[in-house]
Amino acid sequence: MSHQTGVSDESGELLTQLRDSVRQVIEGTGLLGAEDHIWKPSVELGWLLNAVPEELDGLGLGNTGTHAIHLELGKGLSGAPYLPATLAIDALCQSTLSDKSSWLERLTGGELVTAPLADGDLTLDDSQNLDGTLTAVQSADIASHVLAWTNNAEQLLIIALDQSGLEWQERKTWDETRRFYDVNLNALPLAKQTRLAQGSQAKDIVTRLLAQRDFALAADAVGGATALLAMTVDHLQTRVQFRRPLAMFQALKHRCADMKALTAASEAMLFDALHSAAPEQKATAAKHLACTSFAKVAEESLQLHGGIGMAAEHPCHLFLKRALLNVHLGRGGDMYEQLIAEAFLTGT
Amino acid sequence: MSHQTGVSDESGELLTQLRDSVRQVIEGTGLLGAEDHIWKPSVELGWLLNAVPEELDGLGLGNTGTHAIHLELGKGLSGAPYLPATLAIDALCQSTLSDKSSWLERLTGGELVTAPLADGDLTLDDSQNLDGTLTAVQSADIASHVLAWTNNAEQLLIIALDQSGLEWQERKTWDETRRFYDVNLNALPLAKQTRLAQGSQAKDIVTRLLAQRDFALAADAVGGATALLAMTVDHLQTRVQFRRPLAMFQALKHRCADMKALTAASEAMLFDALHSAAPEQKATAAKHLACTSFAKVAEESLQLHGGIGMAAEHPCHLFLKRALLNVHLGRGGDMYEQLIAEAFLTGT
Amino acid sequence: MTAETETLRAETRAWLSRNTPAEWRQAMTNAEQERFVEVQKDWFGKLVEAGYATPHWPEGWPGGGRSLAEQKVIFEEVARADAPRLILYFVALYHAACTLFECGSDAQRDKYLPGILKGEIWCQGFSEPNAGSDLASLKTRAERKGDKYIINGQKTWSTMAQYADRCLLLARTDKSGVPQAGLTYLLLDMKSKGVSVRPISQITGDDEFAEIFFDDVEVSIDDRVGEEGAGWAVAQATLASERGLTLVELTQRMRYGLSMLAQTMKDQQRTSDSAILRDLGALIPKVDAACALADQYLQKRISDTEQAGDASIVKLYYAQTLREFVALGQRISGLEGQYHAGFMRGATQETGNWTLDFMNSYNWSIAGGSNEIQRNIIAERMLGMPREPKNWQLAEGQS
Amino acid sequence: MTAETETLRAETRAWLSRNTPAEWRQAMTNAEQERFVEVQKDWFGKLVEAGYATPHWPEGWPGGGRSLAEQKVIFEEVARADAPRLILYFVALYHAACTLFECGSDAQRDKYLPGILKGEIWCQGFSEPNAGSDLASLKTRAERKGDKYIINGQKTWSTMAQYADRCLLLARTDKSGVPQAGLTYLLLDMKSKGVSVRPISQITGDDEFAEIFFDDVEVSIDDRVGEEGAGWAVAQATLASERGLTLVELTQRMRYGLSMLAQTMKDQQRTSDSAILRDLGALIPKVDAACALADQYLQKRISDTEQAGDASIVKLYYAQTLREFVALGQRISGLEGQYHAGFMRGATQETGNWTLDFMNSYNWSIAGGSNEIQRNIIAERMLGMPREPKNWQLAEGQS
Repeated sequence: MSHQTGVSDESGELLTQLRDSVRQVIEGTGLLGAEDHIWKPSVELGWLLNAVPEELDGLGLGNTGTHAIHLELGKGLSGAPYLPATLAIDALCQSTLSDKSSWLERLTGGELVTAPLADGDLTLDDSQNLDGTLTAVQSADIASHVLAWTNNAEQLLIIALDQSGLEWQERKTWDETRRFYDVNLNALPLAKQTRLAQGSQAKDIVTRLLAQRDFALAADAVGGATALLAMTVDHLQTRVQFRRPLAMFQALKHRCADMKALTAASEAMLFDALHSAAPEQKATAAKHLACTSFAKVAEESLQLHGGIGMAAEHPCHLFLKRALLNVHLGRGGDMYEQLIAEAFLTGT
Repeated sequence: MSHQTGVSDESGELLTQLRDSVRQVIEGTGLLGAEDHIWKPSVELGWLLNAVPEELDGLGLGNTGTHAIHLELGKGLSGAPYLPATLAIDALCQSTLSDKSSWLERLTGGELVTAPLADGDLTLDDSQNLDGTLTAVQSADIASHVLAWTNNAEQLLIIALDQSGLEWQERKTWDETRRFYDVNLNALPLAKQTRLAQGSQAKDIVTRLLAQRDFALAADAVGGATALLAMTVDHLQTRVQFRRPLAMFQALKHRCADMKALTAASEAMLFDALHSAAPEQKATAAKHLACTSFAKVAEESLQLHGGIGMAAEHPCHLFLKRALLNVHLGRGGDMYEQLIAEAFLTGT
Repeated sequence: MTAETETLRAETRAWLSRNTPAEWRQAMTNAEQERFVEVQKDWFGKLVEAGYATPHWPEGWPGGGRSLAEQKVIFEEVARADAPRLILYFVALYHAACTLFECGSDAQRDKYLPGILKGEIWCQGFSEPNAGSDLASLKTRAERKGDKYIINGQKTWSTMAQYADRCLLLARTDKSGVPQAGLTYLLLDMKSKGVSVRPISQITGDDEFAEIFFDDVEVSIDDRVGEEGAGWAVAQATLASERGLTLVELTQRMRYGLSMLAQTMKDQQRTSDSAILRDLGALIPKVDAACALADQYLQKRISDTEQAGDASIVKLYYAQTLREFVALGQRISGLEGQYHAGFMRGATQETGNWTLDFMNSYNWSIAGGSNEIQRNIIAERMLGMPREPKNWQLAEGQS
Repeated sequence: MTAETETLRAETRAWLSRNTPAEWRQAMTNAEQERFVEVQKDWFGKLVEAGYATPHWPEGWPGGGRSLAEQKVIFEEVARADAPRLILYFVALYHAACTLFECGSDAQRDKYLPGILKGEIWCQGFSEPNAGSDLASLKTRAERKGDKYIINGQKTWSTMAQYADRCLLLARTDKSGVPQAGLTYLLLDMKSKGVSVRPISQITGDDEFAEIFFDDVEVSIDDRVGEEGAGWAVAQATLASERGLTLVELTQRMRYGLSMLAQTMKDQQRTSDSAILRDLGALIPKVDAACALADQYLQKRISDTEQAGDASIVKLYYAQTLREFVALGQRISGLEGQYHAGFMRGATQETGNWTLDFMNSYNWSIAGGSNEIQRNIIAERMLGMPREPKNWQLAEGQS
C-alpha cells in the first residue's frame, strides 16, 4: 500500500487545477447546491479520477487530492455522494479483481457505488450468508451497488442494491444537506456478491478505507468550519446593535479568534497527518479534532448570529446540523477518543 | 439524627452574631491570618459551640452555622483547624459515649481533636488491631487525638496521637494556607482507643460526618471564590493598560460575569442543600459544584491578574492552590461525579 | 413553607393528578399545529376554571390574589405533574394582563381582561428584524391622525402571532430626542385591516414564531397604554411581569428532565460507561444549582430584596446549564440521535429528542436578552465594572 | 525533507546521544539554582563547540549559516533527545545576537558577539511593573548627558537577570509625541554602578525572573543600537528573532511529554478508566495540532509566506493546549499531585509534577503577549474585525 506523502511540482499543478475546478462548481451552485449539480461535474470534470493511481490511468493525487476536494465540497455543504464514491473506487483499485478495469470505467463514468459512512453491523454466517445492516449509506437511491465489509473485515464486497434479501430505506437526518439510507441484508448469499478481497488483504484494505473515510470527513469539517466562520465574521461586521457593528464588541471578537484558532489547528493537523510517513495512524485524531472543532465553531456561530440564525431560511443551521452529524459519522462520536488513547497507550 | 432545616428568628440573630464575630477576626488578621490568631478566637468566641446541639448546651445552629463560619473562614484563607475540630465535636455529640460531657468540655475548651479531610485507608484485622493511614489530617501537630473510622465505617474512634504503633508526618501541600499530616497506624489495638460508636450506629454517624465535611469544604470554596472574584475585579478596575482600566475591556468583563454566575450558583446550591429536607443526599453535589467552580474562578483569576499573579508576594496564587487542593479533598476529586451519577441512577 | 402553601400544594397536586391531559407528550409528537392549538385551548379552559391560570392576578379577579409564594407552589406542581406548558396563552395571561393591571386604564381592563379569561390569544410586537436585544432602536412607526394612530412597519419573533387575536405593540411616535423617549405602547386588534402575519420557519421545522407586517393599520387612541412617548416604561412593566416565575417552572422541569437522560443512557446501554457517568455527575449539581438560583431569586422578589443583576444570573446560568444538558443527551444518543424524529409541540426544553432539544436550547441563550447582554448586566450592575462606552472613535484608518 | 537536512539530523542525533547530560532531570530536581547555572554553562559550552548553539547566526560566525529548515532539525532533535533547555543563554543567543546582526554596528558586533560565544549571559530589560503587554507605555528614563545616557527606573520579569552580565534595555528618551517614538534601545553592563537586581519569588517557589533597578546608571552612546528614538523598531527585531523556533521546540517537547501522562495514569492505576482515557484521547489530537501549527508556521517563514496573525494562532493554541495538558495531569494525579514535590530546573513545561506544571503553564498564557492580546491580533489582523477604539467616552455618570 503506498501513499502520496509529498507533492511534486507536476502534481502540485494538477492539485491546483482540481481545487479550482471544484471551487468554480461550488461557486456556481451556491451553498447547498442540488446533489445533481455537483455529482455530474464530479464525474464530468474528472474529480473521481483523483482516487485512481497513475498506473491505472488516474490522477494519483491520493490523500492530498481527497483533502483538497472534500474541503471545498465541505465549504459548499455539498450533498453529492463523492465521498462514498471515492471509497468504492479506492477499494476497487486496491483489489485484485479480474475485471477491475471495466468496473473502474463504469465507476469513474458516473455509475455510483456508494458506501456506509458510519460503522454498521455485517456478519457472515456458517452457511456463507450475509446478515446485518449497513449504516449511513449515502444516496443509495441513485446507486447501483454498495461497498461493504464484514465486522471482522475479512470480506470486502460490492453488493448490488437490487437483489432479493436486500432492502434499503431512507433515514432522514437533521442534516438536510445529505441523504442517508440504511441497507438491510437478510441471508444474502456471499457467493452471489462481487468480492474485492478477503482475509488479510481485505483487512488491510478496510484499514485503509477507514482512514480515508476519516480524512474525508475531517476535510469536510475543516471546509465547513472555514466557510461558516467567514459567514459569522461577515454577519458581525454587518449587523448593527446599540449603534455600532457587533464586530466592535471585544467579547465577540475574542470568541471569533478562538474559532479561528480551532479551525486553523484542525486544518494544520489534517495537513500534517496526510503528509506524514504513516497517515493511517493519524486518521482518527485528524477526524476527531476536525469534527469536534467544527461542531464547536457551529455552536458558537449560531449564538453569534442571534435570532436570524434560528430561522430556517438562513444557512447557519445547515452548518450546525452537518457539523453535529459529522461528529457521529465514521467510527462513532465517542469511539474516537477511546481509539486514540488506546492506540497511544499501546505504543508507549 | 436531626438537622436544622429552617432558621427561627432567635437562631437567625445568633447566626448573624456568629458570622459577624468571624468576620471581625478575619478582618483583623487579614488574608492568611496565622493559624493561632484564628484558632484561639474560635475557642474563645464560642464558634466551636456552633456544632453542639442546644440540649448539650451548644448553639445548635448545625449546618446553617457551619456554612456561615466556613464561608467566612474561606474568604480569609484561614489555616485554623476549625473544620476537623467541628467534625470531631459533632461525632462526639452523636455518640453514646458515657463521658461525653467531659470530652465536650475539653474539646470546646480548646483541646484539638483533629480529623482526616480526605478518605484514607483504615482496617481492623482479625486480632482487633487497626492498620492503615489517615489522610490529610489537619494540624495534627497541635492535636491530642484524631477522629477516625474504618473503611467499612463500622468503627468510629477517637485515637490519641501519642501512642506507640502510631506515627504522623507532615505532608506539605502546594496549598500553603493549611498544614496537613499523614497518620500511620500499625497494629494499634482497638481496645485501647476511645470508641464513639460501632456497627450501624457508626455507619450512620460516618454518613453524617462525610456530608458535614463536604458542606464545610463547599462553604470554604464559596467563601474563597467570593473573595477572589472581588479581588480580581478590583485589580481590573485599578490596572491600566493601553491607557484605560482593564475593566473596560468587554472580553474581560464577560469572563468576570461568568465567574460571578459560577460563584452565585455554587452558593445558591449549597444554601438550598443545607435547608433541604434531606441535606445529606445533596452534600456531594454541593461540594463538587462549589469546589470545581472555585477552581475555575481561581484559574481565570490568575490569568486576569497577569504577571503580578505569578509573583509569590501577591495572594492570588494562595487562592488557586487552596482551590485546587479542595477539589481533591473529601471523597477525592474524580469520585464525586461518579458518586452523584450513581446515586441519581439508583434513585430513578 | 407555611401550612397554607402546603395545603395549596396538596390541593393543586390532587387537581393536577385528575386533570392533566394523559399521554399528551405522545399525542403532541408529530401533531399538526392546529391540533396543538386545540389541546392548549382545552387545557387553558380547565386551568382558568380551577383558578390555576391566574394566581398572579389581583384580588377580586377570578383565581387572583395569590402571593408569589403561592404562585410558585402552583408552578412547581405543574412542572412536577409534567403538564403541558401554556405557551399559547402566556402573553395574554402575563404580559397583557400585567401591563393592563399596572399601566392600563379601568376602561381598558374592563374591555380586555374578560376576553383573556375567555381564551383570547395575545402576541407581543416588540422585536424587529434589526433590533434584536436593542429595543431602543425600534423603527415601526405610529403616526397620530386625529383620534387614531396609523401603524406601518414590521415585527418579528412574535410567539404564535399567527393565532393571536390581539397584539401588544411597541411603536415609534417620535424620531427626535433619545431613542427610548419616542416609543408608544398600543393594543392592536390582529383582525384589523392591513395586518398580515407570516410564520417563521424555524431550524427545528417548527413555526411557533411569526413576523407581523403593518400596512396603514389603524389603532384608536383609546388603545394606547400610558401616555404617548411613555412606551419604553410600559414595556419594562410587560417584561417584568413574569420575572422569576418562568424560570422556577423551567428549572423544575429541567430537573424532571434528568430522568430522560437516564432513559437515553439505558436505551444506548451506557449506564456503566464511566465517562458518561462522570458527565452526568458533573451536570446534576448544575441543574440543582439552576433550580436553587431560580428559587432564591423568587424569594428575593417576595421579600423585596432583589438587586440589579440577580435576574441575569438566573437566566444566564439556566441557559448555560440547559445547553450542557441537551448536549450531553445528544452525545449519549450517538448517531441514533442524529436521525430526524418528529417533534413534540408545547413541550419543555427536554423532550429526549436531543438534537431538536439542542436547537431549541438557543431560545434561552438568544431570546429575552442574550447571554451576552446578561453578561454585560452582571459585569456592570453587579460587579460595578464600567459600562460599554457611549461614543467610540475607531482607530485610525478604519471606517 | 532534503538529503542534507536528513544528514544533519543523523549527525545531530548521534552527537546528542553521546553528549546529552545523563539523568539531568533527576539531578535538577530540587537542585540549588547555582548548581543549575553550572549545568547550563557546561551544556552551553558543549553546544557552542559542536556548533549547535548558533545555527541561526549568519554565515561566517562559528556554527552559523544554517537555513531555518536546518535550525528546525536541530531543535527537533534536541527535543527528541530530551536535552535540557538552554534557558540561561536564550536571550544572549537569540535576542542579543539577532538584534546586533540586524540593527547593530560592526563595532558593536565585534565587541559583544565573541563574549556571547564565551558564555556571557544577557537579560532582557523590556517589561515594567505597569506595562505588561503594553510596551509603548514604558517609563524607565534615559537622559542624554554628553556622550552618555543616565538611566533611572525599574524593569521586571527579566529572565535570570540575577546571573546576567549584560542587559538589552528599552528606555524612554522622549516623553512628547506618540509613546512608541520616544523609546531608545541600549546595551547595558549589569556590573555598572547603580544597577541592582532582586529576584522575584514566583508562585512555584522558583525565582527564574528578577526585577532590575536603575539608579543613575551610565551607558555610553556607543552602546545605543539604532538611532535615538528608534528603540521600538529595534525591539520588534529582538522579539522577532526566534519567532517560530521556540514553539517548534516546545510543541515537540509537549508531544514527548505525553508519555509522562501515560506514566501518571499507570502510577495511579487509571489506564482502564474510560473517563480518563477519553480525556487523553481528546488531548492527543490537540497536541498533534499544536506541533503541526508550529511546524507549518516555520515552513511559512522559510518560504516567506507568513501572514499577520499566524504567529498568534500558534502561541494561543499552544498555551491553551498546554493548560489542558497539565490540567489533565493534575486531575489524574489526584490528591497525590497536591503534595509539594521538589521542582526541576531547566525543564520543559511537562515534568510530571503536575501542580507545578499547572502553575508554570501560565508563563505561556500571560508572558510574551497574553492570550488576550493574541486574540485581539487574530480578530483584527486575520479576521479583519475592527481594532479596539482609540478614544472612548464613558457612559454618563462614570469616571
